[in-house]
Amino acid sequence: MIYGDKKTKVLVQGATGNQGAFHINLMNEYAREVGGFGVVAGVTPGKGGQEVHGVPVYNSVREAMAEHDVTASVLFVPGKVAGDSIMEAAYNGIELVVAITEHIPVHDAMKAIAYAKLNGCSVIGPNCPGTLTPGELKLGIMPAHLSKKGNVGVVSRSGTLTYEVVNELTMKGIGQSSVVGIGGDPVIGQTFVDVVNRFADDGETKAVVLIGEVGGNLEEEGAIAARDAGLSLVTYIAGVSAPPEKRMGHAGAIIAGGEGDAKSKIKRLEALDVTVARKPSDIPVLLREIL
Amino acid sequence: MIYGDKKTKVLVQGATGNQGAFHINLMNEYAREVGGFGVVAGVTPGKGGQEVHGVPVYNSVREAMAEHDVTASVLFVPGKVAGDSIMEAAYNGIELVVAITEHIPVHDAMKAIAYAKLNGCSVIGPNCPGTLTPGELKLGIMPAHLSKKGNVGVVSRSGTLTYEVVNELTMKGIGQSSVVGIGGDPVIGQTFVDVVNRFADDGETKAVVLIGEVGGNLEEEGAIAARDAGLSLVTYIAGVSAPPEKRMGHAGAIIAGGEGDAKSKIKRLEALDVTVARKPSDIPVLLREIL
Amino acid sequence: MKLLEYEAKDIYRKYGIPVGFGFVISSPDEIDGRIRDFGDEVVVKAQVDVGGRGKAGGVIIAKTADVREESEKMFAKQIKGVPVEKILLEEKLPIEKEYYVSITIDRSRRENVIIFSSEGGVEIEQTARENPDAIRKIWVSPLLHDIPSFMLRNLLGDAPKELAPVINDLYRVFCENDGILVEINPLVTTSKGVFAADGKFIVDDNALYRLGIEVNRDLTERERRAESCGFSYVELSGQIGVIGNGAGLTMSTLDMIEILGGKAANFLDVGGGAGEDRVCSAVKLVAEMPGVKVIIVNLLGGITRCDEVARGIVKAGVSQQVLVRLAGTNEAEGREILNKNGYKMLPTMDDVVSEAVDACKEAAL
Amino acid sequence: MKLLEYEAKDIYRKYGIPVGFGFVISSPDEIDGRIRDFGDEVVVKAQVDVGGRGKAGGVIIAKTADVREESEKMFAKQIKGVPVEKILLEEKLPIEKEYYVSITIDRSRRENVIIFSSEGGVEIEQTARENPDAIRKIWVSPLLHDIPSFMLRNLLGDAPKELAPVINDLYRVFCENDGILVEINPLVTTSKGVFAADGKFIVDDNALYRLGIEVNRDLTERERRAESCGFSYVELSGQIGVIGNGAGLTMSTLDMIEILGGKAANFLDVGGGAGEDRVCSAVKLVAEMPGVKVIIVNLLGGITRCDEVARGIVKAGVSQQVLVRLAGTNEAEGREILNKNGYKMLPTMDDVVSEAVDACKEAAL
Repeated sequence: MIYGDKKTKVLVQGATGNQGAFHINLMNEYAREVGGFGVVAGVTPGKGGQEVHGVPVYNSVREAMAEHDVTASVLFVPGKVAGDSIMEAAYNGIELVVAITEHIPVHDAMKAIAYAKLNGCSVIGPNCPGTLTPGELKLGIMPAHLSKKGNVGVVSRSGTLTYEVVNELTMKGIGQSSVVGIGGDPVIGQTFVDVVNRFADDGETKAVVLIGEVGGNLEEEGAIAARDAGLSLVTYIAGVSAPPEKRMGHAGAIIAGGEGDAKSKIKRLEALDVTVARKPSDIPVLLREIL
Repeated sequence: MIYGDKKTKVLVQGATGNQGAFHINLMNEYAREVGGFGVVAGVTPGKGGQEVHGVPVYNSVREAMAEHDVTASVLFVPGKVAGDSIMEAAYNGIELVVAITEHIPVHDAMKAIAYAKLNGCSVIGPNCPGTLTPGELKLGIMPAHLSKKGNVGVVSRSGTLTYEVVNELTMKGIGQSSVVGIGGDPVIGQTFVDVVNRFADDGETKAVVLIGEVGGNLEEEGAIAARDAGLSLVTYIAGVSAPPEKRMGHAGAIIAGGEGDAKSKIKRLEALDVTVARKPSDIPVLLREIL
Repeated sequence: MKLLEYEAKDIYRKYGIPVGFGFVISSPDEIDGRIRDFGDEVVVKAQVDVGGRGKAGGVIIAKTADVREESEKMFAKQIKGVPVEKILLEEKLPIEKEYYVSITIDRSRRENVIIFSSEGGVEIEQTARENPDAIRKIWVSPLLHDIPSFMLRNLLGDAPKELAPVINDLYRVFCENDGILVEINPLVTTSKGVFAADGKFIVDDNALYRLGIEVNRDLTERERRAESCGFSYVELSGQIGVIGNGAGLTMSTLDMIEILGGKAANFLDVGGGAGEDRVCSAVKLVAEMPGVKVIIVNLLGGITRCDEVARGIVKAGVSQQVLVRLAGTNEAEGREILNKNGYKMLPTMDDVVSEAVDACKEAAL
Repeated sequence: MKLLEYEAKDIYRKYGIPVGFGFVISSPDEIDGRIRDFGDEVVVKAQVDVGGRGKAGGVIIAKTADVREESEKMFAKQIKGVPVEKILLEEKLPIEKEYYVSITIDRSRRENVIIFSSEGGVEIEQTARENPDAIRKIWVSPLLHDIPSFMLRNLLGDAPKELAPVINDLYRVFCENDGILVEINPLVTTSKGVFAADGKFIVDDNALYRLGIEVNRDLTERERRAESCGFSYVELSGQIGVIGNGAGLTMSTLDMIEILGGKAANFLDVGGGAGEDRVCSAVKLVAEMPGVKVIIVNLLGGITRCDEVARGIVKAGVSQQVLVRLAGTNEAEGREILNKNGYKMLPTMDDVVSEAVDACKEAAL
């Protein structure tokens, strides 16, 4: 249990869109598999009264909360309204918002994350795949079949690269305590530090795989937090070949003002005595060495 | 220890004014008496480099924090700049601000308290006498000589009425764990609930005296918190004779829109099985009965 | 301090809230040549701070041709005892539906609270009793400069979306002008758009300086004088004058008077550090009030110097009996000064109040 | 997207930031009859998005009488290879002192950060190296609509107080117009007051719709086409075309190419749920780039259907070799379709990259 467990009741905001409906189904398939509650309600303004894969849809979070005791929400709304939706969840007392949405204006994200904090609500993302605790809970879009229960925590700014690593780990027999995609945007809610601290507290995690990329300096902060918490750590940084000032897919993956390039990140991590993998397939090998 | 102890290092904002200087001296007299640090620095913009009763004055909280490891600040600045001063303390990582200042515009107070919360800073007041933990720490303007160490927590929206009650308690041999004046303004930082919860956690407090007045409904919330925390409680509500829509001294002591009058407050408290004293001098008697 | 309707609307207008065409006059002469744009009918509204103004005859609809005559009549009226000094003349709006919106501060949540009702034109208390489902509330953090969209959706429910920007503008009026209460009742939809058909605005007395308001009109002359001395002062109707330091202690003194069967004449909190001159002014101010038979001075605190207080009381030299309860520095000296000058100092609050109540009862016999 | 100086200043002006008298021209003819208010001298500034514009000849001071001639010369220039399409003509300010101010987002603190230096007119990086004490920073919560006074005091230090309102206005420009970076360098004090003598503004690509910007000028034609397909696309200069799903996976593929001694031609993230048509477009787009010898398609994920992806690759039918790594639903079917059409599907990322690098090396022999 890191961001929730079987007993977590989940809301989906943006429930009636293609993506929302598709992933409500997948999340609930997983919930049935592990015997959890999964998604119990959806919200789309103006679509109240509908059902999506058997899940009732409401016009507002307030209406949904009046009927269901949800504590986490997963967001599939368009970028233009995502900031408002995060705030709506936080206002209504939801403790965790997983914002899958990409292309949120960064000022909207910044405001919504600050407002959420003021209301005691944590935000994962935006522009993230969400989180998966094998055997317990899937919040978001991670392909659950790649994962296997175990004691390695995986935290990453990326989506598919995470699946790649999780796949490698599972194939090599290394299970995961939880997998968290914190998102590829420049401003995100839960950072490496927050997730590492949750790993330190979850009673399951023995080692952490931290998958970073160019831009910002959150990886170093996360590595220090892992060291302080006494967790073993293997890191990987994508983008050693990335040119400066070009946005590499993720809005946050940009080497700006001479800061945040992968090589100097790796140098700083190594200066902290942190193991850095050269390529994803090296991660299981390095992990075996330190475990 | 509730909001601090002997080891708490204190900053005074508005150090060079009459009130600030006068109370720096009194706080430090008390600190010397109990062997504490007391006020170690003061701030008044433009007066950096001066000294007040031997305490160095700085131009900004940032400058003071660079030299001193303070965790609490007491505010004596004028109402017009008090909101800004609270924010300055919070921005610089101070954990507790005691805002003695009265006549703060309520929107300033509301914003500053929210901003402080966002920055992990608690605010006592504004328009309050501060807090006193006998034998440990005085933050604010309470007359320390009336008080005596013991295990009754006193929390009040009032200043002198608190001294009256503390005086009665001490004279009857009932000591206090801490005395907290939360302030007479309509919007205040720490509420009865917050203080009661601190009493519940301080390991010293056996019973609580809660002194309320007309306006708002914070007393009821505080009484419920005390009940939930298993603390014995005696309350007193000032203003049974207060006419509606008139501000009785405190900006917050106003019966508005038919709400917040003392008689219905008392009725609601009694409905919660809470002991309500008719007059201040009854409090020690009632306290003896339940202790 | 309460603003009058036309003052509130002047602020609304600045924030882009439509208030309809109109102007305020202080005499019927000011109408001359300005009635062109009204159409057939004009709303004539007395600018008085009185609840239920409409029912009391303070609002009438006049034919435009008769507006001067009707204004003259209105100026001659008193609305619930208040003389009409200003009149607001306004176009009559083609109202389709009336709504209610107000913003105030929720003390417990420490946030702005916006109250909306689909039943405008009646008092919100009445709607709360009769049709509570028509009322919706949202709470807006003081750190938000605009109302988030989801809140406006929750607030409006099925009401027209075009009300949303007006409510957001009103939120800015409230936050940026130190509002304590702002209310539009009714907020109306018309074929010409949304309008604020009435306007109420109470501003924070602690922020009048920011709003360019020099005199708090809500205060009586004596209250204003008390304020300029730094006292908190409220006039009541009894015979026992009360001077205390600290709002709570003073309130508590008043309560004990009531409990013991007396009636307080006033509430006067002299504030912190009461010296000779302040005490003297306070005693004189209270003694001036008609009907005051006896005065209680109840001061307590670390900073208060009892000798100074005693000298202030003696200096005031008022004709009424002054009963004193003092605790603080130099208590003994204070007692001596008072005793020497024929004043009585009592040891506790209970004592001083009960003696004052008794003295009044005796006087009444 | 970067705005040009005159566009940035248009926004500054709306927020009350003084920018001096001036106007922008697209041809020297537009000067006629408009030079009255300039005084003796005019600043002629090429509107090009180029660092070090001044040193490259993009800014000159002309006698007002010569402004037409100097503008003609400027239009004929290329500044660091960029043709001059617009010129800003501005009054020459009587500068007393130059300051620097910029606002950007601190990713780690998730707050706006304001950087001020008492040494304006030089690049902030240079000041940071040579006189770091001249630089001050403050962090402003995104929930604050104005910069608190204490922050402005901390930021300015001994600099003139009159800079404070301009910095607050700039903060509003930044927050209300989706700024990523806003910079005034130099911000100048003059005998006529404070002025923004230059203006830089980068806006959030995700918010262009709110700013009324339809086309992101920062993109090349091919990048724009990729964007309209929903791809994230960056052009590089190697021979191995790369298509991946997810930014991290695609970046990682590029890195492995470099590690193994190859060079990537591009970065292309097709995004989630890549179907037949999207994959086809992506392959075609990459194949179009000059110099691409081999293309890697590296797709992984739960939603991706391998048969659809395979069909997309086959449909594109490009001349270059396409090496595929696929994992997801219907993997076997995908492999069959690819094999049948002469494409190679490899089991891991390491395999597909190493084969592509080898293929390029062979081709180079």
